Amino acid sequence: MSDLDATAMREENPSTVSETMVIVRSRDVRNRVIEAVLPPLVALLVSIVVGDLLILAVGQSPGAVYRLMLEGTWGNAYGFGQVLYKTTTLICTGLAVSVGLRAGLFNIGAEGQLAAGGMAAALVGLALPVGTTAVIAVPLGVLGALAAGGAVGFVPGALRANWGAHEVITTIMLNFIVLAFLSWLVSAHLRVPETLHTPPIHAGALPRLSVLWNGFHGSAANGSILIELCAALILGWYLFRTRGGFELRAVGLQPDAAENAGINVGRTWIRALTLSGALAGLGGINFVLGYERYYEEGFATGAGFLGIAVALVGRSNPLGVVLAALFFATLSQGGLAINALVPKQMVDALQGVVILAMAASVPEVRRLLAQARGKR
Amino acid sequence: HPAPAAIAATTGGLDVGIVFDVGGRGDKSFNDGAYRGGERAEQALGARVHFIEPGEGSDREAGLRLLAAEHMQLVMGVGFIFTDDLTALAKEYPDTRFAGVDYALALDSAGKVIPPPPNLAALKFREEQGSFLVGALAALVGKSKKLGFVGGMDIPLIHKFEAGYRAGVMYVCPDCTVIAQYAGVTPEAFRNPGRGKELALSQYQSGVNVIFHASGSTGLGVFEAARQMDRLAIGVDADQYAEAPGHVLTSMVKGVDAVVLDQIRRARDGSFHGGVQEYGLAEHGVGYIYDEHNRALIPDSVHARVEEIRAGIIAGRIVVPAVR
Amino acid sequence: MSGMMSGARSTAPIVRLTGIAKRFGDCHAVRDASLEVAAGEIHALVGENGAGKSTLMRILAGISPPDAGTIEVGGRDVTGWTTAQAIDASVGMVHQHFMLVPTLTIAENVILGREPMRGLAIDFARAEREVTAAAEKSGFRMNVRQLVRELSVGEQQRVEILKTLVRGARILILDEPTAVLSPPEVEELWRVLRALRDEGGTIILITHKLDEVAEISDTITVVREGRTVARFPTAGTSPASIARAMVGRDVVLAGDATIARRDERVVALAPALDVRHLVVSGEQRQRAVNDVSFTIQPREILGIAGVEGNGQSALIEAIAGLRSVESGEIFLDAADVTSMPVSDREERGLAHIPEDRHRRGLVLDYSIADNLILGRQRSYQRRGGMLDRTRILADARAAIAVADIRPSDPMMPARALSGGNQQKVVIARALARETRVLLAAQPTRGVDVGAIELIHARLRAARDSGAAILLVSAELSEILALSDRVAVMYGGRIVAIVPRSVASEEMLGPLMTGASA
Amino acid sequence: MSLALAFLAQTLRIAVPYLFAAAGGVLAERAGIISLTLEGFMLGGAFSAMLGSYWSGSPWIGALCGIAGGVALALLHAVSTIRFKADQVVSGIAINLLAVGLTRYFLKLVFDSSSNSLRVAGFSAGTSTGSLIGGLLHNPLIPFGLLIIPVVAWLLYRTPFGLRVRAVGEHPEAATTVGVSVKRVRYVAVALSGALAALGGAYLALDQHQFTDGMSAGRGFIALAAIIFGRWDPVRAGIACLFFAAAETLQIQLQGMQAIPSQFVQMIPYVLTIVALVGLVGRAMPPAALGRE
Ligand SMILES: Nc1ncnc2c1ncn2[C@@H]1O[C@H](COP(=O)(O)OP(=O)(O)OP(=O)(O)O)[C@@H](O)[C@H]1O
Ligand SMILES: Nc1ncnc2c1ncn2[C@@H]1O[C@H](COP(=O)(O)OP(=O)(O)OP(=O)(O)O)[C@@H](O)[C@H]1O
Ligand SMILES: [Mg+2]
Ligand SMILES: [Mg+2]
Repeated sequence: MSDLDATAMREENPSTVSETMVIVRSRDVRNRVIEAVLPPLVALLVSIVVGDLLILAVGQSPGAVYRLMLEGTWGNAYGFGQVLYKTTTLICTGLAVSVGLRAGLFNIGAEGQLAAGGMAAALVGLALPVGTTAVIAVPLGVLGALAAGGAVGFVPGALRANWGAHEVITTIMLNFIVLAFLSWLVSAHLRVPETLHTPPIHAGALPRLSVLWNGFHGSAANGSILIELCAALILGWYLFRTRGGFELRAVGLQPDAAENAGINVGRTWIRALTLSGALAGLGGINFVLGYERYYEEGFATGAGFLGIAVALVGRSNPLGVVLAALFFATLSQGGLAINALVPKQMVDALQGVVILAMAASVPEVRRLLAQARGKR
Repeated sequence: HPAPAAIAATTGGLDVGIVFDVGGRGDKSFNDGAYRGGERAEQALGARVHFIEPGEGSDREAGLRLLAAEHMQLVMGVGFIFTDDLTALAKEYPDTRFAGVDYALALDSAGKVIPPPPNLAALKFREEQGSFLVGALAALVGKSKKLGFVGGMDIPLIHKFEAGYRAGVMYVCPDCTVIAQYAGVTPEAFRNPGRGKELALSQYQSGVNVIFHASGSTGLGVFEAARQMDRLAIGVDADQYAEAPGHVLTSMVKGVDAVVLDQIRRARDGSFHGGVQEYGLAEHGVGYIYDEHNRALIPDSVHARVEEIRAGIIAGRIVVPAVR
Repeated sequence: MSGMMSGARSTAPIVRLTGIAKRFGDCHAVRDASLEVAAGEIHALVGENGAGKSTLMRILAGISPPDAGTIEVGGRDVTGWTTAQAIDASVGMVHQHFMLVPTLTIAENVILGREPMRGLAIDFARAEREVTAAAEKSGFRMNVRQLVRELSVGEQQRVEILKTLVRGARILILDEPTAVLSPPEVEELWRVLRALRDEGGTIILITHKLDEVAEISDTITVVREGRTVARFPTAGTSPASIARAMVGRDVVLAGDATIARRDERVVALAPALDVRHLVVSGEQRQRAVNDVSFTIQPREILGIAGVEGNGQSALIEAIAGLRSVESGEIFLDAADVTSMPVSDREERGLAHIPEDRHRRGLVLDYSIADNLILGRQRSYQRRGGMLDRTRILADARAAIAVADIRPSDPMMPARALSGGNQQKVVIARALARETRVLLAAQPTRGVDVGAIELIHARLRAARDSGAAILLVSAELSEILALSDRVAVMYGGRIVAIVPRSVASEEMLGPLMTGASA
Repeated sequence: MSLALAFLAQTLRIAVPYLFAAAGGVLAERAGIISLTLEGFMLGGAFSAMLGSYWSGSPWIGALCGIAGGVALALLHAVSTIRFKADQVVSGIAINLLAVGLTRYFLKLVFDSSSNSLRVAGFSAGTSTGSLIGGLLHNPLIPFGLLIIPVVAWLLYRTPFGLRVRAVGEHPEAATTVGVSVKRVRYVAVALSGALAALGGAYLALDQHQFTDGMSAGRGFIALAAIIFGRWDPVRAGIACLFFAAAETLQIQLQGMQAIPSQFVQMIPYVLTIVALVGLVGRAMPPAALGRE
């Protein structure tokens, strides 16, 4: 199963296309644009068709449902705020899975890492004196989240590097272990009676976006999205501009060649999964420091798994991940908006359809383009 | 302002919004109870009830907010998980009535209860009282010194059921033991009937004759085990007799439907008021089922004894613990 | 175009390909190829790397359909047939890259696709009986229950041939069958092929070794850039003239002993590489390398001859630091590097041309430029961990020019290069920094004559500028052409080390097969 | 029943869905198709088995419908990965999400419930005495589940189809050159994996007499872990399934004692898995062409 990983991501564009001074023929540019744009369009089309069928099955009009979905997500500031909030967590888990894939590893443990990060942020916040300014509290919380997620990610990395234990299994198992451990922490030490969450943090935290613009009023969107976007930028820079990223990707693409080049493959795996875990952990601040200001059991549910989808649809590219996160967040929020007309369960199915259509159309479009190129 | 995404604009009449807990409609438990309450309000009071099923965490607040912005006469959240969202929204919309089923009371640093906002009714059920009764009933009927309990997620709310049940068993049978097991530590634990069945089978095989479950859909596996082993199980929240006729000794029912209907009526009559409202045995908020279906399973003497205990609890002669 | 072809034979050809074309995306692998093979002959197909030989034969064997042209076998138009149909018509192919499933047994590999049945299950007893019988008939001795991955390359090739014979092949296509064989194994192969021909079988042979062409074939067809450009009887041609027809110019052939050799000097320098009593465990066998000792001086090439699978790979990997050593020591310029990581060895001037360029040599999805710095990325690091892209590209352009890598676009992914050009990238990288010791494993495997010439020149240049080179090659001619001393490895041991002046094919051949010196 | 027998019986019951899914997954993985999809196949199988039983009133027809549901999802996966060459991991994730979404959607549509279906006809109808044999024959899918491993091992190692599966997953080009259709072998292998994993799901639904949202509860992933654990050999994978089931049983039995916090007891199977993976199994070599075209 080592190929869960290695094949999961083939680098499409050899590093840093932007810096090439190669004279790129306009035909290539056009093809590259087609290759980037067509699959999502096909996926959208297919999911609309499937969506129509599901909507018609409950006797509603697809047009009305889609309009409602758009209105409830991008059509108003509050809905959009909710989309942004959901995007934020998905960016993190998506980036986390991406880093793993780039190193040829499949991190299925983002959910546990996310939860651990959230818990750490909460613990840091609770440990700080009441009223600590956000300027101090937030960076400390961020560090805590990174460290906790990284620690959870480190374990499968070390297990893989030193004992060859396959990360797909160990990350799945660690999910259960970490969630159980966090549940014990909450129930044995931090619980607020009759709830599933820790006491609220009274140190400074991240402001909601409604501080910036009133229109977001009441939505959960908060300042952590800026931190996550920075994380995406830094990750892109790291992967494609630095020596560390160069080595990490080499290990992911061809571990034997990397080893031959003097790169310590095991250490790179550990580094990649630790980084992956840290990124997932960072996602915890969205809920804990930005939204509810406490750790609540179950806040991470599903975000790890959807993060895999985000990474895959985003082609493990930080920019792609951000866009994919936005898309999946829109679907998720859209489900709530259309609930009155169609069971929201429809969007669960549509998520699968989108990914499937996307996965199938990417190679197909590439094949058709190659065919067309040959005809000329 | 939040958008009027899903709810048609309303003019006049009685509009009520209800947001479900994760299990959603069809959980054969308290979400269904709330739904029934809403339906009865539609029939009896002519109310228009809007239901929302949220997805993940932030959807809960979003759902409540959607309803509050629509100027519903009453906005309800079903489940303790809504506590903080309701508190925040009630402060933000002081003119809207809110109600929280299973609302969890927060304590201040001195350990005193922080009262909910005045426009928020905190509806609490004394599950431990009902659990106490079914515990006593189980011990009296069980013909075994071992009694079983299957919980869903291992959390304080479910511990309350366990504590009452355990105390009830011990009250009538001091040398009995209670085997208490939980299906898991994640929300999945409320919908893993396969696990529930195995837990119950192993309890039955170790000599338990009656199992009380408080585990959502997981409990459906407990009923399957009771059928298979020809033993008894006790339902929770709603009358679950139909899940395994002949094998459901009784159910510890929470009157969610009655309470929901009651709150909607108060909203219409103008008698709605915020604050903590507890529904125990005395208020008929909790209870146990004794009807034509299970009468054959419960000897008259036992029924009389349980009724006696019930009177004792209502009168305050018996104090039921709410924690393990 | 048929004007190019020499007059037809008197007998009707058993295979006739006419106007075949095949395109892969942008690449016209075969443009307009025609081929006539007479029944009962050994027909050699020669041409540069990427000329389209393999593609043409794959089309004949029904593995991929042609875009244009017709295929006739035995006078029947079979254009567009499938592999199964080709097999049924007695056309069998032994591929350049073996088409064997390593985790299956010999018998399973041979019967795959046409399994003898008993009830719903495979009749394994019958299968093993039949395969053993067929092997004996061809003079192969093998245990048909052995897993293919445990076989040496020569044995694997026998299984490949057996596969086609068991299927009743009368027309046998062999794609570079001798690339991995020792001289005795090659002789063995020729024996089998001649026997087959004498029974009326027809053989089409692809090879880059022109002396072989001269030795074994009856007729030669030359392929260049997807076209069949010449066809002539073997009798009366020389390797040099064939090479000219292939490349379109004169080439210096490696096998020619005419190469100016440097003087045999008595060197008394300290050894650059000193290996002492090295023991390395292998995957299957307990000791892949068993008590091996040797030294190499600066400005010296030590060639290791030997049939593949006798521990050469493990030896090279152990010295490179890719495989852990059980006992013994490795000194690089008098420093003990036995347990040093790869990167530290590289720091000390060790360079490695790995035998498997796809797996170890290149990151196929990286650009040529990135592949050229792989392993030296540290020296392109600026402050803050950034890689200096400008310098990387500039250096890549220079290296591409020196090594004659085509195409010359440094941003081209390595995957899109032909095997020969990929190898040039690997070698350019290995020689890019000052090299004290160069480990060169099969540096010209599957590479055409033009590229071989260039690669050999670079190795000699490296030697002359002071490097110590450990050369492992399955090509005895290559060993003899390059080495200053020759060692023979057999069964994990070095069974002989002799100066080049006394080494010859006749002398080394028996040693390689285990005959004691 | 003695304690040991009870333990054994419970282990076997818990193992049944794992065994079905792992048996199917081994076939697909040996043919080169990654079986991240087992979870989705199980869930889909559970739902369609319930639906079939609901409409027909017969658990046997339910089981057949379960197989049909699993095969339908499997064919979708096969078409996307084999015909359209979609990345197998991406497609697998999509199939899982699709299974979750479709079962939820149709649960809502048919039963107007977000959680449970109605009670349907299932296998464990009557009451059982609780003897080991009685308990295991109680549900006919249990003996099937215990037999499926030898059957798949026979299929894989003794039949032409199995030989071709092994060849295709290891070296597809080699299979092609001897006229074996890689695509056809993979289609069949994936369809079989769908059918078998779906039977595992059907076992869950028909044993419970109803469908519950998300009732596969991660069992497909455990089955995949068992496959890797068993190094892609059906018998070893079957043993791994039993091992996981035994760890889960241990967890259930230990929990009654309340000596340690239940969270730590719940961790036992997962910790054991990691420990065993580190200590016993070592480096696992997957089929060489796994995940590749
Ligand atoms: N992904 C790809 N994109 C473009 N071209 C490719 C790709 N993959 C393979 N090729 C083509 O395939 C060839 C590489 O195949 P191969 O290694 O068999 O070359 P070859 O001509 O046989 O050379 P050699 O004998 O040296 O190996 C290149 O010439 C290249 O044009
Ligand atoms: N599957 C493929 N995809 C893309 N291009 C291919 C493929 N197979 C072959 N080619 C291209 O066709 C050309 C001819 O390849 P082929 O393997 O037939 O050459 P060859 O004459 O056998 O070379 P060599 O002597 O190196 O084996 C190659 O240069 C390569 O670019
Ligand atoms: Mg070739
Ligand atoms: Mg070649």
